[in-house]
Amino acid sequence: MNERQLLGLYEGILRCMLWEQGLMSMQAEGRISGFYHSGRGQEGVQVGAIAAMAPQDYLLYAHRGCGYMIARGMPMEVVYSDFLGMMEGSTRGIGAGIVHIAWPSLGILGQSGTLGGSFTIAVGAALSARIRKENKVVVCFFGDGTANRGTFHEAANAAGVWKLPIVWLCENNGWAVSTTFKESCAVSSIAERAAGYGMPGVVVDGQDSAAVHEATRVAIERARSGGGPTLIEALTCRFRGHYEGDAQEYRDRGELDRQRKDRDPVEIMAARIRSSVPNAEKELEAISERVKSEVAGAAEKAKSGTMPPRSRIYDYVYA
Amino acid sequence: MNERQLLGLYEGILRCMLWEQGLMSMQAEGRISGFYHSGRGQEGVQVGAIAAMAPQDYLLYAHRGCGYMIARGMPMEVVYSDFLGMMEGSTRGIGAGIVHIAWPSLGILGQSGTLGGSFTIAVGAALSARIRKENKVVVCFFGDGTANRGTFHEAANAAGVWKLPIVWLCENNGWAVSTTFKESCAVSSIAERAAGYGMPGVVVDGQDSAAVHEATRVAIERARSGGGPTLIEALTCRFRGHYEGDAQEYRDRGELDRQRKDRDPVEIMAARIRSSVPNAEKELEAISERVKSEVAGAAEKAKSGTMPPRSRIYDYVYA
Amino acid sequence: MARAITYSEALTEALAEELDRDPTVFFMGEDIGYGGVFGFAHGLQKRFGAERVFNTPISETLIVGAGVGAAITGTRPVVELQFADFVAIAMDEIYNKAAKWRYMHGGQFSVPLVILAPEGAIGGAGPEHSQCPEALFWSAPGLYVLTPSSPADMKGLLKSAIRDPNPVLIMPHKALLNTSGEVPDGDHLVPLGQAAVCRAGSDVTVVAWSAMVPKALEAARQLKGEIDLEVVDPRGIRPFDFEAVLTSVRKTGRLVIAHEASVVGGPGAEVAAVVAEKAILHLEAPIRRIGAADIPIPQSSFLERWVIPQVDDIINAVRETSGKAVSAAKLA
Amino acid sequence: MARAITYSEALTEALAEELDRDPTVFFMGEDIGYGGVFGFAHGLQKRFGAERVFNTPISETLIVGAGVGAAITGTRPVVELQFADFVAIAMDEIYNKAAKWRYMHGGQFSVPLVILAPEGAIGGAGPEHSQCPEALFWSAPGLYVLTPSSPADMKGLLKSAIRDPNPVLIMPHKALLNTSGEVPDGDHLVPLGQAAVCRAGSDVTVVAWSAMVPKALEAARQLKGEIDLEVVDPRGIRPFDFEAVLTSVRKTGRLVIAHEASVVGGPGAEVAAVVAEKAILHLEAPIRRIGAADIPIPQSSFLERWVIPQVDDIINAVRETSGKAVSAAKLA
Ligand SMILES: Cc1ncc(C[n+]2csc(CCOP(=O)(O)OP(=O)(O)O)c2C)c(N)n1
Ligand SMILES: Cc1ncc(C[n+]2csc(CCOP(=O)(O)OP(=O)(O)O)c2C)c(N)n1
Ligand SMILES: [Mg+2]
Ligand SMILES: [Mg+2]
Repeated sequence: MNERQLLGLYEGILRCMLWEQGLMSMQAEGRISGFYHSGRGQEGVQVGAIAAMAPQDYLLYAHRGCGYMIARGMPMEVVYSDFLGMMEGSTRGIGAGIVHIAWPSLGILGQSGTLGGSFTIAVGAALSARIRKENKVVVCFFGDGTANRGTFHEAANAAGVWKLPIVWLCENNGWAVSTTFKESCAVSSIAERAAGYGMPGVVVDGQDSAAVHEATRVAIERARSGGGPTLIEALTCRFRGHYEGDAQEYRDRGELDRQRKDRDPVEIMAARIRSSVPNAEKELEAISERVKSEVAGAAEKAKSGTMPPRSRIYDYVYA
Repeated sequence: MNERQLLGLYEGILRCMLWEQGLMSMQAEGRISGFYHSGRGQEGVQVGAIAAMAPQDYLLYAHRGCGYMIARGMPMEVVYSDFLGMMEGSTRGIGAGIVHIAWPSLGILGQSGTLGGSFTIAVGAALSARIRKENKVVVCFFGDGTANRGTFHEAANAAGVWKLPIVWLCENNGWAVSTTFKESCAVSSIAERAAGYGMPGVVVDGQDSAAVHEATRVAIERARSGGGPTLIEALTCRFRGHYEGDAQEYRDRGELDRQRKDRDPVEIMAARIRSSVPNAEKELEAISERVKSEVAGAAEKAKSGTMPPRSRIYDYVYA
Repeated sequence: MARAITYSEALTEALAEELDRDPTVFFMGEDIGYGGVFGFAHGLQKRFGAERVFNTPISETLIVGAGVGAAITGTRPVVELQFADFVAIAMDEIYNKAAKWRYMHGGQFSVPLVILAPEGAIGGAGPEHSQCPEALFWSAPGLYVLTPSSPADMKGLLKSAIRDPNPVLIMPHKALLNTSGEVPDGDHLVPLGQAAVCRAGSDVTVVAWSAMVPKALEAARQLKGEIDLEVVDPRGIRPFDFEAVLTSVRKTGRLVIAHEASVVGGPGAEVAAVVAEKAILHLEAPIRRIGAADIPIPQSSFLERWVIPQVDDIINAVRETSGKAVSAAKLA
Repeated sequence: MARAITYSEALTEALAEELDRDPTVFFMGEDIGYGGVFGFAHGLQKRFGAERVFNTPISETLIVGAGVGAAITGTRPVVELQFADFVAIAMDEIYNKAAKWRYMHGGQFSVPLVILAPEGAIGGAGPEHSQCPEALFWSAPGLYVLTPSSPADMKGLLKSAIRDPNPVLIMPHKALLNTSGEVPDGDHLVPLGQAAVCRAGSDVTVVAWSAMVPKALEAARQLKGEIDLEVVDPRGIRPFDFEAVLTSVRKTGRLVIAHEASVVGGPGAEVAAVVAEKAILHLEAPIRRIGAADIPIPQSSFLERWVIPQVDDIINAVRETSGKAVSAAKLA
């Protein structure tokens, strides 16, 4: 991975982190209704993997923050507007909180609020691309807890037997709300399940965004060239509560502090850049300035949007 | 396996086969409404596995014939009565065709008519035994096609992580109605999936009833002693159509004929007995006579039963 | 011109014509390659290739969920659940994904998905393979639900459904598969949400759908000369053509609703409730609902026939609502 | 004696008392070890041990299906679905297994299973975490369905449900969790299928359940002096206490049905249909049904409040049915 790419990943990660900070300010201001599941700690996975996607590919994201959409290039103010419930959001005011953001022009197909609903939808998107003879790969994100839903089995088996161009990307942060991965999964690694579906299973350090990028690149290439699906398990950390407001008293403080200190994807990427990129400090500084102002601009822009009229609730029930 | 055991398996297999022949006569006589999925060809699996169960264990059977209940020791006339829709059946006239036979005193817990519904019920039965501190093992049969339902994943994972005393017994006959195992499953063996749930996966020749017995015995022992679940895949053959009336035109005649000729569990067991048991011919003859008369007696007895009154439909909706 | 074909043939014709017309239409489900357990796909894989007509594993959440994924990305999938009862297995995919994906994502997608799921009792298929689950989908905004009662409707509704940009659950009745009827030649389409007056009459309105339509028509025949029935077939429940029903009720003043699903919690409740709300002053007698008993469907066909509503039940209800019942035998 | 506790505390108390009373009772679900996302199991794992109060994986078909398996083999499981919307994920297990296992196996098993599934809109939880799915279970013979509206009912119904030999789906309303009320001391049980007259009145019957009960009572307060409301809470839909509703309607002659689920295809349809059938001669005005609009529930709480029925909607409906509406603002 060259310097520009590393800096690009850093910028992406920072963008996700700072965008989220901005969202939390809005939440503190009482502008946001509903729930938010912070992505803090997992930006490296989301940015690294999505950077490996081609423009025409499809994305099914998970609920852990909004790094997915931001990394994919959705206008940041649009994502804010979704949380603000404004007409300028992608859902034109319907979404807010755990939103159903979508952006078809970037292949962002939305999200199932019931976890695991996206697995089978990913299969459908891949089938559809094949039938329409378009060379698209589907990247489907999900949490370790979500991997225990039956839909995973049905979708992974179909993807395997039909050799569909899908990358299954598990963000294993070791937790599903208050339940540990260990107590809910019969094996020590989700990637071990890949063999049961005739696909490669890859474990990667999710805090190393470049490593995630590389693993995803290989999987996407394989998928695109007809080699079928891959299951990538990115080992990562959830820095904050399950949702904003969850004090996560069920977690060991010491371990959490260590994760925050040693496993922050921003710091890890910055350190890597410092050790390999000339002029690192200046570059990092410049990126930070740029992203901060972009994020602030997006927040300002979003806040000046308009709330939907009451009649909005009747729109788009049917086409 | 000693002589008596081999003869016992032979007798069990023959009983299933002849019971089914009797059922088909009743069907030909127009006495049976609804569907029947012949178990012809798979008796060796059913009899071998069930012979390894202890009296207190639980059984969740599959839809492929009635070898399960007969091997477990349900009175044969009761099973006939279920098909005849008579009050003397285990369902007291409600069942018939693809029935919901059950016999709690032998741990026969019934069947889910939606394939794969039994997987999670098996987990519940195992949990229940654990909570009540009873040393029971659950044997759950299912077809290769059924293994693709999401409920399998959810149940297998829970069994694995909770180390439940369950034996998952897949009768892989290579077909799900007209769909081949190969075209619907991403791996070449269901047993390969076991590793993804932290349990041993065992492949066994399902036409060799003694081998099935031995594999099941080991798995049950493991389960009973706290070692958790096992997945056994018994490779077997479906000799007849998916249901009676299915001409199975989708199958290669040559292969089917070869299976019937070379892979009949009755013949295989008889041959084994002939080669290892003294006085084999006489023993086999005696068994055959005995079973024939038992089956005929059961059929006679069943036919003299009574049909339920109309009011029967309102019984047992609630307890 | 028209030809007499079976309901099942009409279904296959509709599929074939739409597969032929639009290369983004495809058909998948269990055993579909071979034609499917009810033969709906007979000959289609051969004609349109295994890329467009193909088998799935026994994975009902996948069948519907993948249908949604394919529908929001530019194809028009038709997917089959082997029995309508299996909607329960894919309920989240139907009720919460297919129906709501468009709305909850702000209108950015349409979901042109057709789910084919044969319903109804046919003698001995039991409590999990015999149900008519329409009632479950009355409360599914975003979804359309159709229940064709004749070969012409089967063909015309299915073709319209495939062309519609919305998800459509279409439930052919298994007991109608071999029934015959005239089907217009050419590109026969039946609009969604438009009731058919199957028989005009003046005394009592019978709203019936699916397999109850022939039974209602038979009741009308048997009552001829005594009570003149108007038989209205809404052709499904979403969208429901209340106007047609109200128009008929305003004329007859008496309403019997007949469906095969159970009366209690059945789809007729909404019809009865709306008619009672909107036409109470026109009603000359209480509305009568005919349907299955509030019990699971026994596996035994010997018992099943006592659960499923029959022609006589309609006749009795009609007589009661007309004040002409002598001593109608009622079930319970 | 009685103490004022919250609905949520009442729920936990019921669980604790039954876990204490009967060693075959156990409680499982996602995050239950820690207390569960709504805290229903708070302190229970510590008190009763991880063998009887424990976490499951995110596997809803397992949660219910294993509940059925445990229930037919001698235990009394209580299982939690984190949101009532998830009934759709486990629909086959609830509708076809829990409800029918006893019947379809000839009465050889009972299924003493309790499924706890918090329902309802609370502002911003969206179309897949806010629904009130009662209507889906009107047609589920074999199942009981309860919707407690007060702490006392929450406790008494849950305790009765755990002791009942039948499967019970009990849906606490999320918006009621922090509401307080008097709960009788001791072994407080509320029988299943018995309605409560929450307020006696003479002019209009309001049948309301779950979170609509406090709203109906508030409407009654606001209308006091003008229209005298009788508020009847059926406490669930299966078994439904039609006698109590009919008795009230025979007295008042006017009926408003208020539930949070959508009107179209909602649980009130069956109530309206039955009352129209059985008490048509007592009705002095058309029955009015109040409920959500026939659309998915928007994620935005700003929009959500326009979908969910409010006190004013009840007031308007009551006025309309009493012929006292001036120009009631109607939603659609
Ligand atoms: C089917 C379903 N079950 C439960 C929930 C509630 N829920 C939301 S997020 C979550 C935990 C998910 O854990 P995981 O998949 O590991 O993702 P993470 O939150 O750790 O990123 C749960 C249980 C849901 N939304 N859908
Ligand atoms: C959930 C569900 N899907 C489909 C069916 C219809 N069906 C009944 S048996 C069967 C084939 C089962 O194949 P397999 O599990 O391999 O068992 P086999 O019939 O080969 O013994 C199918 C598709 C069903 N009953 N339930
Ligand atoms: Mg996680
Ligand atoms: Mg098979």
